[in-house]
Formats: sequence, C-alpha cells, structure tokens
Amino acid sequence: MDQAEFLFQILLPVLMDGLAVTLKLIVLTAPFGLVLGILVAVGRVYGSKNISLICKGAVAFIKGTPLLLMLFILYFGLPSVGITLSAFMASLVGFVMCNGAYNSEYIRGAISSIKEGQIIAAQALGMTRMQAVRHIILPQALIRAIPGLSNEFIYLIKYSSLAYMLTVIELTGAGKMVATKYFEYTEVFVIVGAIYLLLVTITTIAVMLIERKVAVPGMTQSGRNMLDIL
Amino acid sequence: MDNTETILRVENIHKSFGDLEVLKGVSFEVTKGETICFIGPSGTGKSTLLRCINLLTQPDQGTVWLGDKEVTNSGKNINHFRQKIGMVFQNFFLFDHLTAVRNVEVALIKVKGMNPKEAREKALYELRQVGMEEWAEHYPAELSGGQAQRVSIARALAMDPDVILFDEPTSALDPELTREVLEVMKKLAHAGMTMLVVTHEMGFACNVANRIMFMEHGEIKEQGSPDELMSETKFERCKNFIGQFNDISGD
Amino acid sequence: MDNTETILRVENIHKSFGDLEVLKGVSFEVTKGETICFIGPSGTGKSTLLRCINLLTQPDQGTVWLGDKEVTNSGKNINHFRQKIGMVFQNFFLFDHLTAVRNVEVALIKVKGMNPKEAREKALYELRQVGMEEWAEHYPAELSGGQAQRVSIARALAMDPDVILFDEPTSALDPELTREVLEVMKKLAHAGMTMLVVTHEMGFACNVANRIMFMEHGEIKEQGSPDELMSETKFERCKNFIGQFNDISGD
Amino acid sequence: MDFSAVITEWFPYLIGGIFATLGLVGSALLLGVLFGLPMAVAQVYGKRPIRFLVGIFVWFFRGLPVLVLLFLFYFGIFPGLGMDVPAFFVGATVLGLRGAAYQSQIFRGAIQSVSEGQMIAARSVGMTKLQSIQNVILPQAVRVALPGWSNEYPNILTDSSICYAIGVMELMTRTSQIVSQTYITMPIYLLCAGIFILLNYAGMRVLHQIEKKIEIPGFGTGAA
Amino acid sequence: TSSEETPAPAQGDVPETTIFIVGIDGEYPPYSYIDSEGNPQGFDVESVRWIAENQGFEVKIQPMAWDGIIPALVNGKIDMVYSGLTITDERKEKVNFSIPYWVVNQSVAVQEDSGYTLDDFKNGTLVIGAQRGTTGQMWVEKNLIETGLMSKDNLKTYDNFPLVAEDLKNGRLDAAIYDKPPMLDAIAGKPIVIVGEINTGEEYGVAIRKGDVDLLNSMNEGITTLMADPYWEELKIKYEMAE
Ligand SMILES: Nc1ncnc2c1ncn2[C@@H]1O[C@H](COP(=O)(O)OP(=O)(O)OP(=O)(O)O)[C@@H](O)[C@H]1O
Ligand SMILES: Nc1ncnc2c1ncn2[C@@H]1O[C@H](COP(=O)(O)OP(=O)(O)OP(=O)(O)O)[C@@H](O)[C@H]1O
Ligand SMILES: [Mg+2]
Ligand SMILES: [Mg+2]
Repeated sequence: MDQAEFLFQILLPVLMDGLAVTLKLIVLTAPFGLVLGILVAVGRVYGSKNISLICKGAVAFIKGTPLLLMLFILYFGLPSVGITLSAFMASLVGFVMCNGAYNSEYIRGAISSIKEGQIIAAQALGMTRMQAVRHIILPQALIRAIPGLSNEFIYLIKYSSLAYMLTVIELTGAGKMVATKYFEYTEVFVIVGAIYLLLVTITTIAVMLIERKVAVPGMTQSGRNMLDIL
Repeated sequence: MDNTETILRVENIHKSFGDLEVLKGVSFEVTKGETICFIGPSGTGKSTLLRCINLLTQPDQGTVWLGDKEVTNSGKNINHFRQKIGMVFQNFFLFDHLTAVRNVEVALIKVKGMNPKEAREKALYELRQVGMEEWAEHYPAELSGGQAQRVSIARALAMDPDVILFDEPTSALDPELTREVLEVMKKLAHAGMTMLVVTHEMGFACNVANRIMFMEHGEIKEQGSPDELMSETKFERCKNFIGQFNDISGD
Repeated sequence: MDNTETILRVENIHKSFGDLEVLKGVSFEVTKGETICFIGPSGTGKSTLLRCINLLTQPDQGTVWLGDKEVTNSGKNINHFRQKIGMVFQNFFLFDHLTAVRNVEVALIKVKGMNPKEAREKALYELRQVGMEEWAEHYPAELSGGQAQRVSIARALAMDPDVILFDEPTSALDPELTREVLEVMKKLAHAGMTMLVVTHEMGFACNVANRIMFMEHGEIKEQGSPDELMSETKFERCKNFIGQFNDISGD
Repeated sequence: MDFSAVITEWFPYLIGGIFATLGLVGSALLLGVLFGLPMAVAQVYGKRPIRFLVGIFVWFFRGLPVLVLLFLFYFGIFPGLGMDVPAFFVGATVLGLRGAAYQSQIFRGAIQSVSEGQMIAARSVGMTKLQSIQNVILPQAVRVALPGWSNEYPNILTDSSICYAIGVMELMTRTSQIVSQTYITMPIYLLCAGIFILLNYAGMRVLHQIEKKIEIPGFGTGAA
Repeated sequence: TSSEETPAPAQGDVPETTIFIVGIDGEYPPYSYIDSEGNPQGFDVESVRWIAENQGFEVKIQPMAWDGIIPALVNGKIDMVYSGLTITDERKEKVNFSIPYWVVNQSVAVQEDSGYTLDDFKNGTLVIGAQRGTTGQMWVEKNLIETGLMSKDNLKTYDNFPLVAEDLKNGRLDAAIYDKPPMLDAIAGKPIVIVGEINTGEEYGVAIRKGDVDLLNSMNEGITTLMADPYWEELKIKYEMAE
C-alpha cells in the first residue's frame, strides 16, 4: 500500500466523517454557550445577591474542573443518579457548560468596562434596569467581548476532541483509530493538525469580518491589526 | 409667564452618602414654563439634588411631586415618571453603540412601544429642533462635544417630558461649543419648556433664568430673580462666589 | 522683562494630517521669562502647534530652536530636549498607577538617572511649590481635577525645563478648580518661567500674558500685548471671536 | 479492593503526579509570560515585519492541537537541532510557547486599553519609547491583564495531561493508571477532580492576593 | 537515549553494556502497568527484564500514551514496544515484530440478567464495547462490521477497559469484549458475567524499529529462551494467566 492510497482511500474518508461530527459539536455548542455566557454574566453583575453568588460558584466549579473529568462525570457518573445521557449529549452538555462559563467571564469584563453613565442615561429615559441592560449595556458589551469570545471559540474547536473519550468519534478520534491500526501516527496527526489549523484560520477570518461589520466608530479598535491573525 | 400651575414640587429632600450629608432638606416649587438655574460651589449637592428628583438617586427623606402625583415611592411606576422628567448630563452619556438618530428613537421604541417608523420620524423631528438632523447617521464618537450634547437634548425632548433637568450641560465644552448648546437651551426656554439647570454660565443664568438658586453645603442658601441677584444685597454669599471667577483677571 | 535673550524660536512650521493642512507656516520667537497665550477657535491647530515644538508630533516642515540648538532633526537626542521643554496637558495625563510623588520623581530617576533619595526630595519640593505636598502619597484617581493638574505641573517643573507648554490646562476643570491652577501658573509666570499657554481663560490671558497670539485656520492671525488687544483696532477678528462668549448674556 | 484502601496505597503516587502537573503548569506559565509579554509589546509598538512574525507565531501556536505541537517538538525540532532533551522539558516548552501565543493576545488587549495620553505624557518628560513602555505602559497593562490572564491557569492545567503522549506522567495520567488496575472508576475520577479544583482554587487565591496587593485606587483591575 | 545515538566505543575500550529503552502502556494490566510506588510492573515487563539479562543488555522501561508510543519508536526515542501489542499485517508495514510470545483469546461479557448469549454477540445484534486498539476491537471490526453483520455505530470504543465495564453496568452497552485474564479482574464484584470466548488466534509480539535487525534477532532469541525456561511458567502463574 503506498502513501497516496493510504491517504485518499483510508485516512481522508475516515477523517471527513470525524470532521462532520466535530463540526456538529461546535455548531451546536457555540450558540448555547453564548446564551449561557450572557445569562451568567448578567446574573453576576446585575442579579440579586443570591443569583450572583450562584453564578459565581458555578463558574468557579466549572473552571476548576478539567473538562475531561467533567465529561466523565456527566457520562459515566450521572447514570448512578438515574440520568443517562447519550455520549453525544454528554459531550454537548459538557462543552456548553465549559464554553458558557468562560464566555461569561469575557462578557462580565466587557460589561464592567462600560461607563456607568450609559445605564444611568437609559434609566433617565424611563427604561427599567433590565431594559437598559438588554438594549444598551449588552450590545456594547458583546462588541467589546468579541476578541475574548473568539479566543474561546478557538478553544472549543480544539477541546471538542475530548468527546472522543466518551466514544464520540470526531476528528481527533477518527485520526487516532486509523493511526493505531496502521501505525501511521505522524502522517495522521500532521493531517489532523492541518485540518484544525484550517478551522482556526477560517474562524479568525470570520471573526475579523464580524468585528468589522459590528464596529462602531470610537468604541473599539477592531480590525485594526490584521497582522495578529496572519 | 402666563401659566402659574405648579408642575414640580420638591419637599424637604435629605440625602447622605455614608457619613457625608450631601442634601440637608431642600424644598422648592417649579411653575410650568419656568427656567430655574442652580449655581454654587463644587460638591454642594447640585447634581445629587437633580438625581433625587427622578430617583436616579434615592433620597433618604422628602417627597417629590410631578403635577399631582408623587414621584417618590412610586415603586415600579418610576419608569413612567422618568419619561416625564427628561435629563441631560454633563458628559452627554450618549449610547456609544448607536447613531444619533438611534439614540433618540431607542427609548421611544423600547419604552414607549412606538412603532419603528413613527419613532424614526419623531427622532428626526427632534434632531431638527436642535439643528442636528444632518448628523442623524453619525455615531457619538464622530460628533463634537457640542453636537453630542445637542443630540442628548433631542433624546430627552423626544420623550415629551414635562420638565427637563440639565446637569452642567456645557461644562465639558469649550466656549464656542458652549454657545451652540446654550442657544438651543434658550430656544427651549422661550418655547415654554420647564427646565432646571445646574450651570456655571452666569451669562446664561442671568439672561434666561426666571429664578436663580444659590446652593451651598446641601442647602439652598439664597434665591431670587436675576435682577435681584444683580442689584439687591440679598445675594451676598453668591456674589462673593461669583466674584472668584473674575478675581484672576483683576489682580 | 530684564532679559531679552531668545530662548525658543519656531520657524515656518507646517503640518498636515492626510489631506487636512492643520498648520500653514507658523513662526514666532519667545524671549526668556515671557508668557505667551494662544487663543483661537477649536480645531485651529493650537494643540498641534505645541506638540510640534517638542516633536510629540513631527512637523512636515519648519524648524524649532531651543536656545542655539535645533530641536527638529535632533534624532535620538529629542529625549534630551523634551526634558528641557515641559508639557502640561488638558487631561493631566498623570501616570495612573503611580502616586503623586512617584509621578513627579519617576522621570528624574529613570531619565535623569538621579538617585532615588535626591529625586524624592526634589519631587516633594516641587509638590510644595504647587501646594500639593500633603497629597504626595495619593493616587491620581484620588485627586480632584485641580489637584491632578497641579501635580502634573510639578511633574513638568521637576525636570527644570527652560520652557513649559500648557495645552488648555484648565478646560477640564470647573471654575473653582480652574482658579487653583491659574494661581499656580500666575506664580510661575511671576517667578520668571517661560511659558506657552493655550487657553480660553481671557482673564488669565489679559492679566498674565506678555503677548497674546490669536490663531485661526493654522496661522497666527493677530498678535500683540493684552493692552493692544483691549484698545487697538488690530485685534478685530479676535475680538469678534471673544465676543461670542458674552453674546448669550447680551441677548 | 475498597476505595479507602486503594487511596491509602496510591496516595503517594498521586502526590507525585501533582508535582509533575504543577511543574509543567508553573514552567509553562512562566515561559508564557516571559515570551508573551514582549510579543504583545512587539505587536503593538513593533515595526511591520516584527508584527508579522509575531502574528505568524500566534496563528501557528493557537491553531495547532497541543498533541501535534508536542510531536513536532519532541520528534522533530529538538532532535533536528541536535538537542536531546527530556520529555518534561519538551512538555513545558510546548505548553509555554503555546501559552505565550495566547497570553500575548491577553497582554496586547491590556496594553491597548491603556490610554494614549499615558504614552504621550511619558514621552513629554523625555522618556524614550522603551522607557515609557517599561515604566508607564506595562505596569498599568499588567494590572488590567491579570483577570484575563488567570484564565490561562486552568487552560494549561487541562492541556498538561496531553504530555503523557511523550511520556510525562502527570496527575490525570496517573489517575487513569490507577483506574485501569483497580477498576474503581467514578470515585477515583472524582477524587482527581477534587484535587484539580483545589489546585485551581489555590491558584486563584494566590492571584487574588496579588491583585489585592497591587491594587491602585480608581484603577480597574476588575478583581473578581 | 537510543542505543544508536550513543557514539561507538573507541577501539580497544571495553564496550559498555548497551541500554535499550522499552516503551510500555502503563494502563494494560496484567501485561504492563505502574504499581503504587510508580514502578513499571507486569507480565511483559518482567519478561523483557529477564530477556535483557539473558541477552546481555540493559533495559529502561518507559511508560507512554499509545498516541505517542509508535512515533517514539519510529523516531528512536525508544527502542521497542513490549506491551501486549497485537501483530497485524498493517502494522508490519511500519515496524518489525518479534516472534509471537502470546496468543490472545477474547472473552465476551454481558449483564448478568440480560440473557444475551455468545451467538447474539456473533450475530451482530448487540451494542458492543471494547478498549481502543485491542484485539477485541479489531475482531469485531473484521468479523462483524466489515462483513456487514453489524452497523459500525454499534461498536463503542473506550480509553480503558474499566470504562467499558462501567458502561456495560450502566446499560449503554449490551456486551463487552476483552482479553480473558484482565476481564476477570474487571468484572469482579459487578453484575456482569462472561458468556463465552472467541479464539481470535491473534498474537502478541514485540515491535522493533525497521532496520534494527540486531536487536530483533537478540529479542527473538531471548523470547525463545524465555519460553523454554521454567521462569515462563512462574510468570504465567504469578499473573494468573495460565490456561
Ligand atoms: N454615589 C456617591 N457616593 C458617595 N458620595 C457621593 C456620591 N455621589 C456624590 N457624592 C458626594 O456628594 C457630594 C455632592 O456631590 P454632587 O455631585 O451632588 O455635587 P455638585 O454640587 O454637583 O458638585 P459639582 O459642581 O462638582 O458637580 C460630593 O462630596 C460627592 O463626593
Ligand atoms: N493625530 C491626528 N490625526 C488626524 N487629524 C488630527 C490629529 N490631531 C489633530 N488633528 C486635526 O487637526 C486639527 C487641529 O487640531 P488641534 O487639536 O491642533 O486644534 P486645537 O486648536 O487645539 O483645537 P481645540 O481648541 O479643540 O483643542 C483638527 O481638525 C483635528 O481634528
Ligand atoms: Mg455636579
Ligand atoms: Mg487643543
């Protein structure tokens, strides 16, 4: 069997199946992670004392537990209390929790960087606190949080590979299967690495375009430095 | 003033921050169409007083009435009163992520529930009133200070308020820009808007105000018409304070 | 002025930002001990001119001489000249992470290589000069605007500059705080410091300046002593500009 | 074998894993700062070619999975340079350089958040650009960056377990080894989670202390 | 670290004993694992130590994750992999294998009260769990999936066998396949029973870098000697691997 045959007939088809699973994981995780991040951040900054404390504790717990262990707990641990999630669901829940917790930190930072005057002015117009948060604070915070959120999205691309530990055969897992069978570790991981690099590059370019689209004069320095991507 | 209906009544407002008593029982009444200027040294509680009126700061004691309704203790209803009491800030506090026209219309849509088309029309109308219609699509960072302040006045006007509170609307501006903004305010005053203005612009105060209130140490120490301020002995402490501005050139 | 030595010479400075020509050939000389005030409308290039003098902005053309040495084209040596040309900014620009005294001494230690003990003494001395010795251990955020500006003057003074450039040093301050800072500047002027001041404070300009320069559209349009400004016909355009400040009260 | 007996027997071995983990994380964090901070400065103030090079570095190290980077350095780069270095060293280097890529972006954001006036003022008292960065910009930027920087700690902690691929046995690996022999799964994984949470908590406490210590009135360190 | 990289001893000197580095999986009892002191142990580990002494070289045992172990071998970071490694044709293209030293039989386990039989398993009607890279996984792929008897989604692969056992207990799996001796350990005390064995006929061998012929020869010689030695039986008894 020559290299080309191995590459095109064996490796790539398997990797493409894996990639599909990886993309499914990412595409499903990201929106929920964002929403969770927003809710937790708002809960922490504007929620009542109890809500704020709960959010803070949950974030500390999630940030403190390595994701792999979190996945093990969700998948292997929960059945003992009667909750049996499929491997895909368990991965998804784990990723959303993790992604949400980190996102909330970036959004929280962005919220606190917004001048107090913005919320005061909104309230002076008769907006309720929550209206002010929704229509005035969050839009600004989200724009500022984009760099952090995109960092987290890139992390998500990479840590989605941990789903493999729960029997979900995504990109990395697919690669590993082929590698163990044929002992072609180097080739396999170079290609898997290249695919991840491609995903990350696409993401960074997409983020750049988004930043440029939502850029508000004087509010961010977004898009200033294309070089930080390439 | 052909209308003597009392539109705003402030009674015995007290406010402390920690140990610091900032307002020590302030009371006054405002007639519809009146323009009142507050002057006085820094840290005297002028801004705090304005904020107590629409409960952006919660007073420790005292009541505020708008027409025949109590503003203090209005609970959830406060958002209704805040629409009726416009406010313009020293640093404009425009919403940084919205264009001028969106700044004006956002509360119309989200608070008043107006439909977007109507809101846009009204917003443009108000921008025209302050001479900013051409700048409707610009973001706050693209406006000069005077322009930003005029947009913020349009934003307050759009809610059709009964009273507008101005907290040092020109003190972040240089003389030329100050002039732009004072012109707009003068126009408003002449058009019969009820206004409470904290300012250091004695020229404006003397020329436009119906009444001037001199505040010091959390109390209204002296008050009267501009003419009284200029002529009578009543405004002794106040004249002393104003005197300082000229000191430096009279050395 | 008993000393007529020319300390600063600015010759034919041009500066454009993109298509916008901000300075169109500005020239003037400053005698040791002189105080010069620059006035003029916003956007006229006053700040840009000051920055061109110590090359914080690189002029496109023209030369600046300090004493008999050329500042422009000084290459790496510019940092030496910047020590000799102090600068005080509208927004103070104190180093936010350093206490007042550390703000004053940091350049002494890091730039002049003074030993920390001496530097501390000198810093405290300069703070005393501006009446801020008691606040030495406070951080910028804990100071009022007037206090912060005084510290920033002390910071400039500590370098023993030949000239100090002030860019609207009081325009971010309210009237009372303005007075504090102008007092300090007046003291400096009387003590013989050479100063270039961009300001809107006509009182200060008339009272303290040896010469007033009226700038418009990137050029010095009119100049002369305060007396000339007050009396002669020469300052026509300038008086027109100043007039605006009073317009509003003379309606 | 019951759980407590297992733990008594294996505890010393786990402790060894904690040290390996801390060693990896510690050196990676240190390397990350040592390289990340200058890279951030270069990216903001550097000339075009330098910015470009830093950009490539960041793209590369953020884009590739840790496992691939480990292979690349362990089997490719270090041997290629004729250096025969221990796996631990390779692990720390890779985690460190990868950390530098991420941290440079955290620091860059912080540097850019320091207002322009600070630089102008520093130059106006005669400081050179480098002096201004050292004495004025960085002391402020570091304070701003600290909260975001603290996210790096759990991130590296998580990635450190991948170093087993080149033979470094840290906490997570040792946990799996114990599981594979004792066949007690959840309790041991939970114990491991507990240790990680403790480590993370301890790290956060230390950071918090530092934040408190360098706190300056009116200067937002955004302490959590 | 590799023998090849140490410079050849100068002429006339007494050659020092060469040290070979042996890569093992630290999570594959009873063949290779780490004891609570942190020392490598196991059937394979003791075997290679015996062979080294017999053949006159020294060994250093290096535990590694599977992901890195073959690249390490190919790149000369280690000199052999002696850790329950199945000999396959695909793998033979990349590395040399010693003569087989062990024949592996797979056992199939199901939940105690499930009623599943070995036939159910072989018909491809069950959801099967296996440890990644083991003979069990390969057997299922070859005989059930590639023959179309079973959908490939019904084979779940795990990082280690305890997790397979855990999921069999949790009910996500109908059956599990694994080497018999460790299977016995893994299911002890759990509601899981072995329903049969499959003679896969697959064999374990030592993987050695292509071209490293001397080492291959001495390992082959060593293995032959060991298997003829009484120590071989002792080892089998010690690790409960006697048939
Ligand atoms: N939220 C607050 N917490 C604590 N102290 C406050 C707060 N708001 C205002 N103060 C203090 O109350 C006093 C009065 O402040 P206020 O802003 O009302 O004065 P002012 O008359 O508007 O002064 P200025 O002319 O400087 O605006 C000041 O000493 C100020 O420091
Ligand atoms: N770095 C820059 N890039 C582009 N344009 C600039 C820059 N700095 C200043 N300008 C422009 O140059 C013109 C002159 O600015 P400058 O700040 O010197 O005016 P000024 O007389 O100081 O006005 P003000 O009284 O408002 O401070 C303005 O139109 C300004 O927008
Ligand atoms: Mg105020
Ligand atoms: Mg200026």
